Amino acid sequence: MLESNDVTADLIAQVSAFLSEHDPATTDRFEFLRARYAAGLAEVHYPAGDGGQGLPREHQKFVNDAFERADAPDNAPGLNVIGLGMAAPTILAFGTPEQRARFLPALWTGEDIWCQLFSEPGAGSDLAGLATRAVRDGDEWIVNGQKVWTSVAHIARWGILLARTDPDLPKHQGLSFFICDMTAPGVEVRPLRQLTGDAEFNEVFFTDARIPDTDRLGAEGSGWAVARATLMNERMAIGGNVPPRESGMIGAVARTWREHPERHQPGLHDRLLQLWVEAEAARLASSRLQQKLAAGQPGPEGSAGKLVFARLAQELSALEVELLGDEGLVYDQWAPSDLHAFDFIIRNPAFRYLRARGNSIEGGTSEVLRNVIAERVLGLPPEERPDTTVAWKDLPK
Amino acid sequence: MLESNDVTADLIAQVSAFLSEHDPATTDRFEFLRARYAAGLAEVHYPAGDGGQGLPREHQKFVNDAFERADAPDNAPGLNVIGLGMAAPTILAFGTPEQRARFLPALWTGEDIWCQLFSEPGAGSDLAGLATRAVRDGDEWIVNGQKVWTSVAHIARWGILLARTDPDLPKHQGLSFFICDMTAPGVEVRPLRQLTGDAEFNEVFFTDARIPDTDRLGAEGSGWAVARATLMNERMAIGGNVPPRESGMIGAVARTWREHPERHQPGLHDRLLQLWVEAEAARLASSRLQQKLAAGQPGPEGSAGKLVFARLAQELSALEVELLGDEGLVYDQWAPSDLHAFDFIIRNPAFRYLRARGNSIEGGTSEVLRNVIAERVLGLPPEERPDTTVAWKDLPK
Amino acid sequence: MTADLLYTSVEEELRASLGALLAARCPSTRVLAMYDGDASLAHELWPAVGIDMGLAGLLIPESYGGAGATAREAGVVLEELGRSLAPLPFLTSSVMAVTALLTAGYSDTLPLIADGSLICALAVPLGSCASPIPRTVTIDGHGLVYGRIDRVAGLEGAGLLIVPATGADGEHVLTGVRAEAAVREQVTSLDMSRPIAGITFDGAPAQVIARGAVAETSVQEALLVGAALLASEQLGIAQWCLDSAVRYLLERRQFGRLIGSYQALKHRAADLFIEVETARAVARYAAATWADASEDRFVASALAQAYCSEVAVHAAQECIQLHGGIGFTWEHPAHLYLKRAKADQVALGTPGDHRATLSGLVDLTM
Amino acid sequence: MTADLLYTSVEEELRASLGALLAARCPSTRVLAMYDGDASLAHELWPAVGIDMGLAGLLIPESYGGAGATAREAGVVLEELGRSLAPLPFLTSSVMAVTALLTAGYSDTLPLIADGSLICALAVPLGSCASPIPRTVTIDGHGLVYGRIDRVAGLEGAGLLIVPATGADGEHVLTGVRAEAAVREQVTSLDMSRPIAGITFDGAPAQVIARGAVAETSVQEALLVGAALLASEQLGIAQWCLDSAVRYLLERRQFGRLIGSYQALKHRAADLFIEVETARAVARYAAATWADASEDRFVASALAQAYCSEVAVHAAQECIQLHGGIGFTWEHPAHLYLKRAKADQVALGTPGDHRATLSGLVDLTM
Repeated sequence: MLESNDVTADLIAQVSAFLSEHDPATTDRFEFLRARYAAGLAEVHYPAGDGGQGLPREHQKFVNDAFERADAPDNAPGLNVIGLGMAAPTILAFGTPEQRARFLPALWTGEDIWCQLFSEPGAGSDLAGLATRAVRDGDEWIVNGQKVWTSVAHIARWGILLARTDPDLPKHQGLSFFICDMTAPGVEVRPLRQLTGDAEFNEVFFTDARIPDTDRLGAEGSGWAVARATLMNERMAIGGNVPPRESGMIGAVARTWREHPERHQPGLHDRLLQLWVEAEAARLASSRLQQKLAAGQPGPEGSAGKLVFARLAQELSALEVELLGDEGLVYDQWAPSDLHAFDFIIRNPAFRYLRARGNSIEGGTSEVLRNVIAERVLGLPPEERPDTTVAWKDLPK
Repeated sequence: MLESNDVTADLIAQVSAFLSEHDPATTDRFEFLRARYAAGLAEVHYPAGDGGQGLPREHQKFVNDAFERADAPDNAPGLNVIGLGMAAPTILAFGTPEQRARFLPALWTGEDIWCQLFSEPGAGSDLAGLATRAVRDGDEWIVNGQKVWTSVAHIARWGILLARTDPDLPKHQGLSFFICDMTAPGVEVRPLRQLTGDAEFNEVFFTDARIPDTDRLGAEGSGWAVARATLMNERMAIGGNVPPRESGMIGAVARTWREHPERHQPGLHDRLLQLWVEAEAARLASSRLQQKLAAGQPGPEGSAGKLVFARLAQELSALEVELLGDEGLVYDQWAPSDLHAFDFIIRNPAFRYLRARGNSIEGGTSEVLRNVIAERVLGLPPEERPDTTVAWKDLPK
Repeated sequence: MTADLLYTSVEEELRASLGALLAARCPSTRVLAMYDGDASLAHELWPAVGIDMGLAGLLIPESYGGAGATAREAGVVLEELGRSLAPLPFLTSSVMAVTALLTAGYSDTLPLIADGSLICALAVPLGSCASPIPRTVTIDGHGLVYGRIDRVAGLEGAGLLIVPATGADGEHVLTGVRAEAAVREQVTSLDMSRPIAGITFDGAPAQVIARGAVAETSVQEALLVGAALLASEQLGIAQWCLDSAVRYLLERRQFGRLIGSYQALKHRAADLFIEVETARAVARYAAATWADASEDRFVASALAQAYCSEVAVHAAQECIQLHGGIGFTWEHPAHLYLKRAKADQVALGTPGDHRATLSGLVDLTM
Repeated sequence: MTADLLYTSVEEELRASLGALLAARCPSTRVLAMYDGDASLAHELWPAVGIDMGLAGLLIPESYGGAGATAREAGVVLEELGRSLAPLPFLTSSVMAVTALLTAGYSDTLPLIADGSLICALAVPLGSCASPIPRTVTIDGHGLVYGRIDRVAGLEGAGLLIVPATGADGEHVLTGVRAEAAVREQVTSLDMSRPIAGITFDGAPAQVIARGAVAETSVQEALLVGAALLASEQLGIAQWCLDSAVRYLLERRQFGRLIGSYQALKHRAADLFIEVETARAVARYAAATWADASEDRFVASALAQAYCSEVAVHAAQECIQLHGGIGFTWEHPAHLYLKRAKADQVALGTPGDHRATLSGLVDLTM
């Protein structure tokens, strides 16, 4: 503990020294952030020379706090969730020193937004079945295919791309992982409208798009291993802090209940209380999971949290509309809005009801998550998989 | 229609003639019933010479009504459900003339009670996996093994038995169907106590029990086809008449609700109403199914009715105990009682709660019934079956 | 209970011809366009369905130029309208408004409805239950009405609004107001395939259709028969969702298998099938009780809404979930059914409203 | 919210030693025998658990000879008692009666409870909630009590009954009555592993433990801490049911496959796992709030019963269903857990009672 305190003290001292040289009030935002990266104060658990100092992750919060106290600009992590949460850890784990130096600084500062090019119309839960082809042509790869459910693709500078490089191998073995320049010719981004009317996501079409082989991440054919690591980071990122009681959907519905005494009915009341109980129980369960992680007892139970979150969001938002009767049918706008999914609280109950349908689909369907729990936690037998040993090209599509 | 009326009129005339020769007031009960069988007035759809006249089944009710008007004894069909509902149709369909003549009269009159020897501890849903062996020894078969969930075995004179006659064939092909003398040496019946404390069912143990080959029903190795026909009759028999509104479990709970205003709570009220709605909806669905059957549009949807019945019985009985609070925990007796499952209404809520747990297991688990609906009604792919082509003896047990 | 819960051959023929027409002329892309402001489908479709097929006057006695059919046939029509989400004023005009007028004994407009030259709308909020009768409008001594009614359905193309109002002495007065005399304010709603709007009357001239108990009963009957038959629309929605989901389960492969081979999905499809078949019995029963003027029709209406509302919503939700990502897109029609199903759940009373009604009718009170 | 929801190493050790003892000395066959009238298990087990392990006085301060532990450790004990269905007076005497006496500041009997020479029982119906305090017994001016209390748990072996009574002026009086002074009438109950009985007092001499607000609070605290910790018992039940079901899924074959390979069953097991882990967080939180005398303990108690009651019942029901026929037999222990879980669901208030309590505490009123 003493040693850890020393490390923290030293980091805070480094921040002070940095701030005395870079006045946040007068320095350009990105210039400030680039300097912070160069000083190894971006993320202390990044390696030395790559924005960090190779320290345990828990020290980072002291660094962030120190910068925040000085009113320094942050890297707006909410705008580059995929870059920071998924691309960066993958590049750190699998990238060459050149790749780390080339991509990480502008990623971390937020100058470059990143997106993820994994899912396809034919490969959702079964990601490894994807069909986007990358064919080698000298020092380059020529990519053809279609990706879907790509958020921020329209503003992204780079994407992490999983593509099939050898269709003659079984599905998991013929994949490679690339960093894709979203501004390259042959990469076309089209907004994908969803049932809310919004277009939070995009489709991305590849037509003879070229990627230099130097932008491959990991060995040829090792794409599945790299992608699994990426997705593991996604699952970790979904964890995070436990919000206070009556946060999120239960908070919205409880507020509606309190504001509409004229719509109270005994049956709705009991159902609301049941859901309140379940929401609070789920919150305590997340809290316990965070404590387990903090105590170094990780587990795949994070899937459970997402499953429960989705079910509760759906039941609560459904209840809210029913509670309001025909008033609950009012919708703000069908034309795509600029708001994001996480702004759902400021939109209306009918929007929340629709948006929540996606919670049990996006980021792993509830069905797949139940399989994960049954197999990895409870040790029940895996599903029959007729697809793992056959050459990808010979699988029925 | 006119013709049908003629048939009915003729049958009623036959009954009158029969009654004038056999005064129900002075004739011995079984003598009367044997005579009725001999006169072809037992079941008009049985063949001539075997208690019937080969007429459509719908005429039977007029015969029964005519006998009832005359205060004639009936064959107490409630006491020989398996005999009349399952054994008799199977014997009629697969039995030799000798077997029909030998077994059917005393079966129909109720002198002989019959039981069914199908399920085994290791073969429940997967009935065809059964292990009871019948080995040929000259004109006889020597039977060893154990059956379970056999109701009325302790009072039965005969049983219909499914046993494995060739373990070298795949499971469905090595079975034969026998009529088993329950009084024969080597047949031992032991009551099987269930979680209610009662012993509605029995285990039956076979130790070198001998069955003459003349008591085999259908060809050697055709046991599965015969058993399927038997079970089809069971499913038909489960259908039957549609009871009035608020029959069965919903009636019991509604009465408890009305009798205990001091225990009313708004949440319980809404749940009761929800279940009332579901019970009444299910009743209408059964009614519609009966109308379809009557209109000659049969289907496998009978499984649906049993599924819903089980779920509602379980939810309603659970609600009743909760509604009564600790008063609902009172139990009448744990020692086995003489009452039957269908007397559940005169027992207490805690008994109903326990007994209803069996509704989703006995006569086809709810899980198997869902598979049946998914595969046979909706045409979804069958479950993977690694067991259908391998010799039974080589299957993992 | 002797109601016939099957479909007669006449009903099957009606279903077949209407179904074929809607399959050809009401593609889901046209329904989808209503969400982006293109309401042309309704105007094109009604002449074919309402006039050419004669469904506008289905429930109007032959003496007034109608088809003289019963709630049973109307139920079959609504099943098909639900299955296709056709945005037509059948429920609002041909069922509910006609029932109000027939009950009120006000026959003047019936021939106009029957021949398709007039569409009527009962001016009540979409979520109205039969009890209490919704009244937010007053009629003064000069026969002028004042007030506002929120979220009314069936106003597109309607010429005459049938407006429950309160007379000076608190009396129920059922009035008829020309649509032009009301100010209409369109509402952006979850279900754009059945648009709703607020209407305001500021001294609009009204005919009196009925007064007192007759006025009250007329509105009640309209709302109750609406509730009974809305169940058939919900059945049609649920049936589409089941069919669509099963089709997808037999088409989509993941992990080398048809997803319909996964037992958890099979079981959910089986449960949905049971719900849909049960809803069919319930909806048929509700229609039959109104066709027969059975004493049980009040129970049957409440039962129908309490049960079929939930089935339609559940079916639509399952349809989207079983489709996975594609079910979440704007392009796939599943969401159109979800939106209608959710709107129908609160239309003419929520399931909770109907359970509360039942509790009184079947002696299961708090 | 900073409560520690994990188990400390001391708690894990307590669990391990108690679990090992119960695994050896409390086989399910002995619990089963209680249904056929053999209650010897309770008498044999309590000396080992209550006295040798010192759990009788777990919550009693060291100054009175107890272990001076908190609700956290008591929760761990109850998890193990739930997992084994051990028929011991720990909840009734060592938790609830001790809490009532400690709150009342009545310390005379505490050393006797701590050394195992006295078992106490709070004489209230099993289904009692903290509000209103159940009182059906009166105490007269001579210190004699009269009246009847139905369905009281924890009477086996109890020497002293702690009886909430009404004084002549309506005042709350908490009294102590020797068990011999009451007439006990055993009840055949769904859960014979926690027997219940009616008790009648016909002028039984009583000591006064507390009067007025102190008497009232003492009973309330006993019922509330009981509700909080009963959740740990329910967690233990649910955990056993999950473990047992998963074991069977990995053992039983039908149609040539382990039944645990059927996806519908896998998904149900996964859902049950989530419920059990959630119940663990809820039960741990409830125990922690009482250990810390947190302001949130009233919410935590109601939450614990509203949630964990249902999980235990659901787990027991699923355990039986996933076992198929064998789960329906007398021989298999699953039904013993179902019976306890169902009895625990109504014990110390039904989930509905606790939701009603919550509605006031969290400002979600009708």
